Amino acid sequence: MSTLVLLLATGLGLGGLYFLVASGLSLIYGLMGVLNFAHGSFLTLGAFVGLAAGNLVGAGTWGGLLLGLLVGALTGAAAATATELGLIRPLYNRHIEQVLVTVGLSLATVALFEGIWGPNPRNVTRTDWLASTTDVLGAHVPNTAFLNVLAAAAVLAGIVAFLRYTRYGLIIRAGVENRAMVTALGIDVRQAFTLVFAVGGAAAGLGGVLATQSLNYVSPHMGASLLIFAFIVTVIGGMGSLTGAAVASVVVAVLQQLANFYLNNTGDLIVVLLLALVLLVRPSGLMGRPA
Amino acid sequence: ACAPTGATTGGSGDGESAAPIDVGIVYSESGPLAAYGAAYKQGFEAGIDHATGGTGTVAGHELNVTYHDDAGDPEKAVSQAKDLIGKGYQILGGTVVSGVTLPLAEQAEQNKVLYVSGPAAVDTLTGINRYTFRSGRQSLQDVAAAGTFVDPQGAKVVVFAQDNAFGQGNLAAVEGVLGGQGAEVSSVLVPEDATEFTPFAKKVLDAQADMVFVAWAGATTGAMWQGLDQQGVLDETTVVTGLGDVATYGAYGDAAEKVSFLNHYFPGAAGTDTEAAMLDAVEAAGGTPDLFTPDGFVAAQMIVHAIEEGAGDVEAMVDALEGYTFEGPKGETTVRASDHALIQPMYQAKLVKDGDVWTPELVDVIDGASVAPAEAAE
Amino acid sequence: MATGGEPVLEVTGLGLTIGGARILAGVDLRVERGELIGVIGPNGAGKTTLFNLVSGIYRATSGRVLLAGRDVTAASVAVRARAGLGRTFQTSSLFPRLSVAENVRLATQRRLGGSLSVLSFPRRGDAASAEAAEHLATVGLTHRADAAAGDLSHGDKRKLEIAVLLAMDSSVVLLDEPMAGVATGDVAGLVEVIRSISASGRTVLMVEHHMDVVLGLADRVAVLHHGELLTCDVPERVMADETVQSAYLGTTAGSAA
Amino acid sequence: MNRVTTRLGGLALLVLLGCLPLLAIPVPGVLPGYTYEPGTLQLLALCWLTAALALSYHLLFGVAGLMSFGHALYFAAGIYGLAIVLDRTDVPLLPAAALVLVGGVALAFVVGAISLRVTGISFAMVTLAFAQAGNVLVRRDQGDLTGGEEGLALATDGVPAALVGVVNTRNLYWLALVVLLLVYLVVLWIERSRAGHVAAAVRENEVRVRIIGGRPYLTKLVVFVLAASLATVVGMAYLLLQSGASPATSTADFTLTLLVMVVLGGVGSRWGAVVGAVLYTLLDQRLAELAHSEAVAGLPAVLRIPLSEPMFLLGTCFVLVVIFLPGGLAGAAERLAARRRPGSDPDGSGPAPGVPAPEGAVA
Amino acid sequence: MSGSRQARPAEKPVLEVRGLSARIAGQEVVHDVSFEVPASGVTAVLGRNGVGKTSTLRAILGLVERSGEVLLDGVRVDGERTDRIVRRGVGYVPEDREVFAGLTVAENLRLAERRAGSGGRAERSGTTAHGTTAERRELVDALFPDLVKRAGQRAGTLSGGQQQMVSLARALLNENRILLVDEPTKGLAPRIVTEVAETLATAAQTVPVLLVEQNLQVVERLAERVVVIDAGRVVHTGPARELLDDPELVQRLLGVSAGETEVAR
Ligand SMILES: Nc1ncnc2c1ncn2[C@@H]1O[C@H](COP(=O)(O)OP(=O)(O)OP(=O)(O)O)[C@@H](O)[C@H]1O
Ligand SMILES: Nc1ncnc2c1ncn2[C@@H]1O[C@H](COP(=O)(O)OP(=O)(O)OP(=O)(O)O)[C@@H](O)[C@H]1O
Ligand SMILES: CC(C)C[C@H](N)C(=O)O
Ligand SMILES: [Mg+2]
Ligand SMILES: [Mg+2]
Repeated sequence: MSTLVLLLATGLGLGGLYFLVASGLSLIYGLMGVLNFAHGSFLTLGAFVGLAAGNLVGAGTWGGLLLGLLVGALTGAAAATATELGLIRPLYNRHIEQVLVTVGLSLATVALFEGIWGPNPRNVTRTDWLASTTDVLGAHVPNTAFLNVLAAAAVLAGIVAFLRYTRYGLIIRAGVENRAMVTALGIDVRQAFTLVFAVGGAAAGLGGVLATQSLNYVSPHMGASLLIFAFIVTVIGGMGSLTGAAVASVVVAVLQQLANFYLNNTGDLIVVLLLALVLLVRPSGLMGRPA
Repeated sequence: ACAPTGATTGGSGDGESAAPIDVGIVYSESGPLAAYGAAYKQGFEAGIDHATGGTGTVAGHELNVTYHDDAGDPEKAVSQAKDLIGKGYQILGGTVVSGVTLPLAEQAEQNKVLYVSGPAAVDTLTGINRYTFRSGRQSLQDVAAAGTFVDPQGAKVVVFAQDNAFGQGNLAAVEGVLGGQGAEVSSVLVPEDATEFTPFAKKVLDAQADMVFVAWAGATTGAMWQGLDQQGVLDETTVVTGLGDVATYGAYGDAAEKVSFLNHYFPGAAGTDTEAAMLDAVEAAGGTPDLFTPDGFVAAQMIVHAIEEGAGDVEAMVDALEGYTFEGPKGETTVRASDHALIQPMYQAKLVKDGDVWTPELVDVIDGASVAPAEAAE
Repeated sequence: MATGGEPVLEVTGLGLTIGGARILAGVDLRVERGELIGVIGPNGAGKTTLFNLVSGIYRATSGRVLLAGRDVTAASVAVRARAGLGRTFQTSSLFPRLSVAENVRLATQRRLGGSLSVLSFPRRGDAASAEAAEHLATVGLTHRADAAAGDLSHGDKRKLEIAVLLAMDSSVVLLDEPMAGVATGDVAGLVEVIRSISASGRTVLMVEHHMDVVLGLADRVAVLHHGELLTCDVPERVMADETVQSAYLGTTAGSAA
Repeated sequence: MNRVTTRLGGLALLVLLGCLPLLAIPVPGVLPGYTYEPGTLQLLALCWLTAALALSYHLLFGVAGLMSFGHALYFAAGIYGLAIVLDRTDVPLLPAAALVLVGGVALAFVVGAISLRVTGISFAMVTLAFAQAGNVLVRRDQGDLTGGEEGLALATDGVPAALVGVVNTRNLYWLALVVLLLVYLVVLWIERSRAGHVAAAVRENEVRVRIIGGRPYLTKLVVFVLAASLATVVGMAYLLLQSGASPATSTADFTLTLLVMVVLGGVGSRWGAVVGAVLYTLLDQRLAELAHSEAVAGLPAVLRIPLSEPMFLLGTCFVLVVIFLPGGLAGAAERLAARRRPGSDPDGSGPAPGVPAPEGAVA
Repeated sequence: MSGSRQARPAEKPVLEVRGLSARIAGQEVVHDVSFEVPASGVTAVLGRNGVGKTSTLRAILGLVERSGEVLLDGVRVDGERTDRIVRRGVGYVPEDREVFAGLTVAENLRLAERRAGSGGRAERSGTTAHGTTAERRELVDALFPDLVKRAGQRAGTLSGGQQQMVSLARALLNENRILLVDEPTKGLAPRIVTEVAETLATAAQTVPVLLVEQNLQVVERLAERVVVIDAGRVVHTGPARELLDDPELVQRLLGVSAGETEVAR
């Protein structure tokens, strides 16, 4: 019983982590059609810079963590904005090339990070509370699981509100379909797209710092290794559907935990199977618009 | 121009009586294991210095050592090996990654050149072919060293490892070594890519083992130890693992004090004269001694010995190395003639907190013979 | 005029409901070989939907479609196409990066066989290409044969659609607003093309808002309104119908169209 | 006339490449040594095989517009398939290869039949997922078949002696060249065939293909299976060249590199794929040398760190090509050729005289 | 309304196009086009298919690569970005409708409403001859009741004609200095054609309209002036009547033979 509780709770926490990584990816992908392979790099950069800032206040303190989250988000946003302005915008309307540019960027940046911070993971000092567990029905649930779920919920609510209650949301959705026409309505659509990238990057940076708390390390490869699940979650959830991504994150993570534990470490295979299945039955994903 | 049929090594007309000898080191200068590569290289340079008495010449032959980066990629390593062999190199060394070392051993056999592998711990390398040697320890030695922490007879041993070749290899080794000594071995294997393994830590706890042997590598190490600690495994039982390089000391966090470490090497562990020489040389050259520094040093010692005995003749060099016993940095070291296993002492260690950093302390030296692997059939 | 009495296309009780919205309901239509039916109706009446159901782009939620007596209600688009059904789209749908000639060629080639074969090669000057050139000449696009289809102006794309249709040599042809966007000066020419398609014994259904064109060409006119077929009759009687007058033509009927 | 010269040129190039192992040509900075040396031949052979693989990807992506993220799966199937058959059975090389090819076709057929039910980015993701599953299986070393991350060595017993050992590198070189030629011809053949034309049409407008009675699904499946089979063949040659299998060849990253090569050369261009692949392989193998060169080591950290990371240079190169050379190298070559031939303006509708110079033109 | 057909005394033109050329995909498709649009009434751009009518409109808006001068209210705008030009008060009804298929009808319209402050000069001065935003909204609702009914439907699922309505409504919702309208009656049922023509006639009393149109009855009903384009060049400009009353000229410029405006009955 307590094992099952532990599996579910940690699965939920893992789902939160997946969503934190996927949210920005899904936002950019869903709205701009750019499958951003460099998302992992935004995340890694946010994590490194955020942690460094946090350490100035004090490693393992709440103040340090908060500052780290803020700086991480800002770093991610700045990196994403620069990417959009410098690399994506010049390739206006060439979607495949936009994807390719992000592929190139991710290759280059991971190598650069390795050059700067070395290839090896570095350990992270967490606050005492985050390093300990809470008893839930007899299971020692790591407190990072709670943090992830909370943060994921906050990010989800924040982004959805941004899209639903701001005029930018509308502009962006229209601009994805027909950029020239939005311009012809007198709207400077470029700013809106830059903003999307910035928000996506901020989510990545935030996710990066939070991920270091549960992974317990920061490394040049952490972004890339989380990215594949973010991709899967984005597609299963349905392109551009953040709630879909959220649901998919939880489903994927819990399923993965259960399969790993009870089905002889087949978590990854089961997730792949799930992806194939979902796409075959519902090509647009769980919550995507039917094509 | 038509190509000469035989391979030539360019520019050897400096009138010396003996031609220079080429030694090609293919190793991870970059890539994920660049840190291991660096330690290896520093050790190797110190070893050449030591073994040639600072002359860089062996029996009148000048040593021409070239270093090649494989970035941890077998494809690049094979290309480089072929290039070197094609250029007439008869001696290759290096590699820290098991996935690279095996194809290179294959090349050594196909082309009949001497190959002294680096730190890669994979057991299958032992006895793989006549031309391949190793300069480090192998997993079976780690496991045997772990066995010295408990009395294996009747003990319940759980292997906690990643579900990959490394983890499975360790499990097999434990089953072979400690199982052979009467231990009841079971395992908890975790998917390689998993980032969340708290439930597995609980599974380990529930197994109520006398000893838990942890074989883990990679970025998730820190989280794994936290998980074990959080679920209370470290407080309940003896947990043994291999102590890695300096960079990993921090990964254990506060769990460090609760773990018993077996160890291949840490600076200062051996206390021998050769070690002191090695440490001095490495530090003088601006390097930092680490886990795999002796592997490089020993490789140099072996290669120099091989050249001394059989320069220019691969078969003679192989013969010279088989059964060779010498004073390595870790103490007396022997190349077992039958399968080229490298018999050497191992250590028991613990980590102690020294201000903000963790430093290893020697608990015990384990005699090389007592942890020698079973002979592999060639 | 229809004479044969043998129905080439027969639609019974055809309907489509999407998410509770009734788009088309209970449409019955019998079209005989060689007939030219004009389909009219207000915007959103369901004309394009009817074409989509007949050609298989949508699956009907009720009713049946018979093509030359064969039930194709559940058949795929391609099967229907091979069974002799061709159509154009209201919004041009071509291969934008292939040349104008290649667009037509693909259709002739499919008909002449071997489209999935890796053993046969298209060649300039072979039967398929020659035929394609002929169709381009018919619609007056010869001078643009090598341009990419996506580079054509709007009106020229409409003409290319017709050329592709000719190439398919279908026995039943659905035209969705063939005249929309065609320059006034070219309308007469296209009318002749459509007339000749019809005269060659093919059956034509044509959605069109240019009443002059409809009245000049159609043997019968079908009127759709709110997803239902109001009537299908000779043009004179349809034009006299009051509902048609008020809902479709408007009070100033004829003058503005 | 033009066609004849291109063909003659191609033939001459082929002969030259075929003779390389007999010549001693140094290409400093590009090749590690003289062209007859095993190291150089190994590198060149690797280039040819990569080019062949890129060509098979070109068939998928450039011709049929299918952006797969899982093409590596069939390459790895060739490598591991042959390695396992040779390792576990006594079947000699050629029958073993035939067996593996059949297996590759079957695998491609099944995966293709499933993944082609979706299109666009979903297709990319499903293929990625399948390839990822393959990678997981390879790395897990199920049933001790694949050797996990340590890979699998080539069991040389079943392999003719002429293909084993460094002394025989030139034979492997020729083998690689033949494979490249073969793949090139097959791709050319398919592209020129009717099926190839229909595939191109499917890429442009699928609904339209259906309306004229074509079968997009079948067309795509045919191309998918053909491209995958070619990859399998290349994989088998690769096993012989490398005399070992490593799990890196089954990763999604590997497919991405293929994508990078094809784009580098120019999407839709056969020559582009070949040139892109060769260039990529050379850069990938040789940039490390530059990175460790003394010239770099002497630089200040801001320059030294990026310059000593080969992947950084490669990634940056790639980004620059995508942004500044639309159409890749092939596109650039075409533009250059067009500029050389002035007055080739097709219908003479160039700028009319008297038109003021474009000023402040915005798009 | 009947007076709208007469040419007015020369006022300052709202739009002046001088020596405009447009390039698409590296090819020049409009060459050195010049004309003016006066302060009110409809100016029709006529020509056969593919001659460059649409491209001219798009070049004015900066949606294609262009050179030459475009002056709006005497101010050169040819160096500006499209959205800037539009915010100066240019309404545009594109040829292919270009509704946002994934957005609802209501969202399509909401997006089109330029907010005060971001709008043209007139907008900033509050209520104008065109009434308030709310009044314009009412007018549009009255014109296209179908759109009110379908406010929540995704625009992509609308019928072709309904999409055309959305496209027109987007332009009419704003206060504009000029309307560029590309084949607005294409694909509309005859009744709606009449209504749209009336709407444009009303709008044209205060806002000049540059209209591309194939339907000569609509041209006859609305246009005061015509600009005829052939092969990317202006081949005729002048009062509409002058052209339409001269069958020979119509035949020569537009390829329509006498009596054929009534099309092959
Ligand atoms: N998913 C949907 N939900 C609600 N209504 C829909 C949906 N899809 C289509 N419709 C409606 O179905 C009706 C039929 O559209 P159709 O395209 O067949 O009209 P049409 O007669 O061709 O009109 P037009 O002459 O304007 O082209 C339209 O009113 C359209 O808005
Ligand atoms: N996207 C494009 N790429 C290349 N050429 C184009 C493109 N769009 C239009 N053209 C070319 O530009 C020329 C002018 O086209 P335009 O659309 O302006 O004509 P139009 O007068 O509006 O014709 P229509 O009455 O058919 O709408 C045509 O020759 C056309 O082929
Ligand atoms: C604006 C860009 C960043 C995104 C979009 N894919 C486009 O090119 O239209
Ligand atoms: Mg319609
Ligand atoms: Mg036009």
